[in-house]
Amino acid sequence: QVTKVRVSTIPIIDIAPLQVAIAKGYFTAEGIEVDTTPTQGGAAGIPALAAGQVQVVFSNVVSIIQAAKQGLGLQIIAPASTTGDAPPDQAALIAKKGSPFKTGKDFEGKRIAVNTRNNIIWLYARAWVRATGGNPDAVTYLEVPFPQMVDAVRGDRADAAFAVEPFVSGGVAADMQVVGYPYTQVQKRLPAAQYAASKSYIEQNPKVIEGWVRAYQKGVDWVNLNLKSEELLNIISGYTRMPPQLIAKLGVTAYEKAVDPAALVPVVDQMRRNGLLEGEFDPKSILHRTALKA
Amino acid sequence: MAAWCTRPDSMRALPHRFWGVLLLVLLLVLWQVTALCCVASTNWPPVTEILKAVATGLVNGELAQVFGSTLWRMAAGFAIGSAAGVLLGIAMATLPLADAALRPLVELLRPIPMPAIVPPLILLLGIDHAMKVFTVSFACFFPVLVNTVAGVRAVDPTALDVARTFQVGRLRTLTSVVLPASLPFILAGMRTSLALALIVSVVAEMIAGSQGIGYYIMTMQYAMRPSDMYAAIFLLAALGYSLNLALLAIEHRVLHWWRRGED
Amino acid sequence: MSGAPPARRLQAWLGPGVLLSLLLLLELATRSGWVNAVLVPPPTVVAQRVFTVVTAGKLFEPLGRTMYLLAVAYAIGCVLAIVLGVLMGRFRPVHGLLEPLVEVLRPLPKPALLPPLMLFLGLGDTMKITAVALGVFFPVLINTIQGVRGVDPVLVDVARTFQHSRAALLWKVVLPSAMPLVLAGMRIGLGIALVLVVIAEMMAGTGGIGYLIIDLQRSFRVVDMYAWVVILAVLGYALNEVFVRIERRAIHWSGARAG
Amino acid sequence: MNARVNSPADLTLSGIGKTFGSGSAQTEALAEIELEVREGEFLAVVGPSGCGKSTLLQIAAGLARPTRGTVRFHGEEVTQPPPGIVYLFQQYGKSLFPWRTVLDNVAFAVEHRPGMSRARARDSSRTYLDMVGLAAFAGHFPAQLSGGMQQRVTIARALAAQPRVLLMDEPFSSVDALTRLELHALVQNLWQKHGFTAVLVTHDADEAIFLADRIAVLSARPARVVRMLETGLPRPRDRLETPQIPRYLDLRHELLAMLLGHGA
Amino acid sequence: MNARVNSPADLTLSGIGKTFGSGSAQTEALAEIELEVREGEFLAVVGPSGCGKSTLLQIAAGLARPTRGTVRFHGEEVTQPPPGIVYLFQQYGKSLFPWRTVLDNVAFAVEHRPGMSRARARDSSRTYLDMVGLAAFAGHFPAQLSGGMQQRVTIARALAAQPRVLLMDEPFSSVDALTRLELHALVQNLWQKHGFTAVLVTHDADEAIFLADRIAVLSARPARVVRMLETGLPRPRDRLETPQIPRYLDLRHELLAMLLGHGA
Ligand SMILES: Nc1ncnc2c1ncn2[C@@H]1O[C@H](COP(=O)(O)OP(=O)(O)OP(=O)(O)O)[C@@H](O)[C@H]1O
Ligand SMILES: Nc1ncnc2c1ncn2[C@@H]1O[C@H](COP(=O)(O)OP(=O)(O)OP(=O)(O)O)[C@@H](O)[C@H]1O
Ligand SMILES: [Mg+2]
Ligand SMILES: [Mg+2]
Repeated sequence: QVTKVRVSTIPIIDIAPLQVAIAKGYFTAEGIEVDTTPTQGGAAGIPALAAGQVQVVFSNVVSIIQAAKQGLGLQIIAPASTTGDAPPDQAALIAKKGSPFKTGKDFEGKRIAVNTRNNIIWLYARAWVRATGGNPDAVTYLEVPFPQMVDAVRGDRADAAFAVEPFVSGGVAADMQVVGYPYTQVQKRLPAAQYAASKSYIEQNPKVIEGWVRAYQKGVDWVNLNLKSEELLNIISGYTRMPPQLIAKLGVTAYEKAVDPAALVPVVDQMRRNGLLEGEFDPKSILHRTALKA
Repeated sequence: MAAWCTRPDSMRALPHRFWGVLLLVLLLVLWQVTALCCVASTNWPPVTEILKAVATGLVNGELAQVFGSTLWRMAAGFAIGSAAGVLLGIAMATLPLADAALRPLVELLRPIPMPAIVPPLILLLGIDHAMKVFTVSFACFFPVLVNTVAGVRAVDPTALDVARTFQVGRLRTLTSVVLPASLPFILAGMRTSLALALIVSVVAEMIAGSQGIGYYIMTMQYAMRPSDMYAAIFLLAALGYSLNLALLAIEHRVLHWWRRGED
Repeated sequence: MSGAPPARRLQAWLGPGVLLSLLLLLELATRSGWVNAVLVPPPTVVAQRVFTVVTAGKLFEPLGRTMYLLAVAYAIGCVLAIVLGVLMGRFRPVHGLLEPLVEVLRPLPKPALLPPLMLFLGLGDTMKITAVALGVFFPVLINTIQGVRGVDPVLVDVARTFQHSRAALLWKVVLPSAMPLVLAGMRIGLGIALVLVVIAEMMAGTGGIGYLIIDLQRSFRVVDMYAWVVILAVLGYALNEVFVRIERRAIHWSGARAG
Repeated sequence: MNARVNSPADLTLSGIGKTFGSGSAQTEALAEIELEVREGEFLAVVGPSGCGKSTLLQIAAGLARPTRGTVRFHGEEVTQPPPGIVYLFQQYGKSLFPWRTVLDNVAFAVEHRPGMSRARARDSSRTYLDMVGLAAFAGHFPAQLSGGMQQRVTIARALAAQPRVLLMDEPFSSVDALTRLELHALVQNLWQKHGFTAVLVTHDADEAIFLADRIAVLSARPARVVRMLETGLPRPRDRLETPQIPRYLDLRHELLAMLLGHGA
Repeated sequence: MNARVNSPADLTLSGIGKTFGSGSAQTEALAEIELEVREGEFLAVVGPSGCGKSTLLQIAAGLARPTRGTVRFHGEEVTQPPPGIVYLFQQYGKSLFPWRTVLDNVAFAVEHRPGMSRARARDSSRTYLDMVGLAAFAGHFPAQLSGGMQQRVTIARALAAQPRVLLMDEPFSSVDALTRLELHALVQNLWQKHGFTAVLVTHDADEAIFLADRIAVLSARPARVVRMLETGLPRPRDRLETPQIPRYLDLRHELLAMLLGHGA
């Protein structure tokens, strides 16, 4: 019999393996019917998970750790997106062409646009400033939605922006330049986002979760083998609504099948350093075994 | 004095909306020109591009589907919220106890913006239709409630005494005297609510879900397709405008007997 | 029925009573685990947190910011709406000129206007104030137009027969007669303004109650978040009460107000 | 005519008192009213402004309760509007339903009665509209009629209920002077034809004398019945001729002197 | 008295016509009105409902423009409300400013005049309030007064402007019959004392005869002046005695016969 699993997602390139697994019928093969429901980020997705309205949520790592710390009882079951060993990333710090900014030191007294404060983009913007010799507290962080970031920099309302694709490429194609790639420059193979489920659901349905992760991993394999294929571009275009040519230009990078527990440690460190986390926290406690299997 | 009592005949010759529509067109031309020459931003596409996007969206049926899905939800929320507003409004206006019991609750709930209570909403109603329909009804509820209370209270006691002197029962008095007499107020409240219903359905779709105008606007923005985003906004404006006209027309027909100027 | 004191006392306590019993019910539901206490904390816990926030003096900074934005945007929105409303209500050509624009902009969700607003006004207070003022503008405008239209022609003729100038007519006759409706619009506008200020702070926040609420929500600090939602509700309630009192004094002569 | 004046009491008000408010904000409107309305007569009640005439009439109609005393209608105590008594309001503008056509306004008087179909209610309403000369306006809305025509609709509506007693509270005060004269003639004719009991509250001495068999004069607040005049003018009365009869002029002089209140 | 009736023309309406609307929706309200109002006289204008009396008076006041013909006030053409002419509206309820106190409502008539301070405006207003017997109510708001009192406020306000011509459009039709009688006496006294010219539009034959020196009778729409009656009753007139004078009864019979419209 078929088990229904609702997944809260964000319609961005990062969920390509999930969409491929759906399209290719990998979930059906495991007896699972996946139904995705887009939300505006973890703020709506994670409460929905806690309320039992969805069974799996796609979220960035910082939100997952915060939710776990606040007792929402959730665990990572599979990786979603991880940065590479070296730049470029899907997220970059951009400024106007010809601007003098190179390092964090240059941004002291300046303004950097982030999508939301107290979250992953903000966290790594600060980490990058520190890592490149600046004082993160001497920088002003402005909240600007991603689509408006380039306008904000262009209109001198911010000096730089930590933006994501496709806005990075769009900006660079016009009058922006990349200053840095904070994710990778701070931490190689940064586990930026994961899929999580609630502890109680995992306990009651261990088989479903295992099947889900297996199917998802098949999707990862397929994507990694077909990174440049037209079929992949069409699948991504179908849910992001970006034209396939644009996606091709942005490029799809390989996906991981497991989360490296050690990679979570620096994230937790950064959070603690920047006041997002207090007290004891063991990153392993939020990793379900399915996330560890290679 | 002339301008005070009558307007100049040259103006009267043209339908008076002409100049307004002209102004609208001029503003769009200004938009087009600035988009082409001065404002270098992908978020400010030329009007011609937007109109093209409108045309494409309409031809391939996508916009129709997007709008249909929002309209359906909006209509449900509007109907539920208005009905609740009318019923509770009548109760509060006619029963002092109901008024005393509910007023503090109503006044405390009113200022809470919907995005502030997303988590409990999700907990109680999920993230699908139920939640969105509820938020729309919640928003529609207050204007209708307030107006219904005002309308029922404004029913002339003479009208009620007429019913009493002819031995008309309470329920019948409610349906054939109180309700029609407060209809002008109720409809005015519903007109405010209709605009709110549209706004709130779109905002709710922006927060969660994979359907409707709000989701479409968000997705197009994140897909760097601002022309398509503005296409939806243009249609949204047209939709709001025509919904208001439609309700006005209904009001005109139902309330032909109601003349404002009279005390 | 005869207005006996016990009956009236019962009525006075009924509202708070209903409120308290609802809260009690919620308390039981959360304590007993019927309702996920992580998402909806018990009211007593929230009340405690409200108390802490207030006594620790953490209330005033965000409250002040929110109130400042509210006051500025509200004032701008009302003044513009009243001026334009009087012109549109009084002069047909002005009405014809602006009405289509107004009717096209009115039903647009303000969040949908955010991209162009941010593009042209930036991210600071100007943008937020504009967005909020826009929300206040429409209800006040519509009511002002209706109020000005509803001025009894007899009153206008009275001013004319006593040789008053046009300016005096506007100032002494049109504005006061339209006042009950203008104030009603301003009361609706006040409610909208608070909601919009909070939403604006949520969307491009640098402070204020809205930013706090969304930030606490994003980091799942649910108790704190509810503490601020409660503060917000009380603020809205208080603002409305104050406005109603002012309104009652300002138009004590108008018997028409209810609700 | 005189047979009527001596017929038995139809509606009896005994010891009626009414006090509004309580404590220091108390208003005593009616002091101690004794009044017998005889079957089939036309009784006018006149009195200074604000003396409590409307209050008295509403109590008689069962629309308001007295603080003291009782109202009896054919021996039964009146505590709420009893069948058989209909109240005609002064403000026709407020007592007609603007959303109903003229015909449906009249039908309102009977349509809810058991065994009454909508069609039958309308049929009988048409008869009464005809009586007040408005058959041609059945489909109009009240706002489309002049004030005098609207008041005629309320008269038709009251008659449609086939009342045994018709209580009228200044029914002619809001129409213009000429229309008022026409309505006086109309009401006199209908009353003569249908034989109901009529009680008319008015400020207008001419109106009272022209229409009534007996005139009850009330004192200023708190009201008491201070005089009861028998008009004794021949019927049918005529708008041009009757006011020239010496008895009319005498009555008018007497009534006005009392009302314009050079003392009691 | 008779000196007044024969004094030279103060306000002259010649060839006045007024047509509302255009095309098929045209209403001809006034056909061809010739009317001379003499300095200091009391002129009444009566006519059937809707014949155009208000329209005529508004044209005379400069509040409306005629389609044809001219209005002259002391020889000068009237195109907008001229100083010296004041219009008194029928609906006192609508013509008082509910947000002003009674005193400030009266002050509205003069407060804007050059050289008039607020204090002086109020002082003089108090005098006029006193004349209509409302000095004690200066601080009240209109809603707190009875209808008759409100109409007295509008009379005080009109007088405060010290008009040479006072145009009154059914000023007594919305107050109750007794109050109306009191206001008749009040207006008669004020007019005798101040010597302004008075034009009164009314439906009420008794009112016209009691107050006026001359009565202009208008035809049904489109209105023309079909008769001009001189009352010639001695002044001061008394509410109780005057209506018993045979001349009064004759005038009343004649006027009512004309108005109740058994032909022209
Ligand atoms: N509901 C009420 N509460 C308090 N006082 C009232 C109420 N109704 C009437 N009164 C007072 O009782 C008195 C009599 O009122 P009522 O309307 O019966 O007089 P009336 O003779 O009909 O007056 P009018 O001549 O103006 O029609 C008035 O002084 C009035 O102020
Ligand atoms: N602004 C207007 N537009 C069109 N027709 C009008 C207008 N004003 C008045 N009329 C018409 O002109 C005619 C005369 O109106 P007016 O008010 O002068 O009559 P009246 O004699 O004062 O009536 P009443 O006795 O009811 O006071 C009426 O038939 C009326 O319908
Ligand atoms: Mg009364
Ligand atoms: Mg008139």
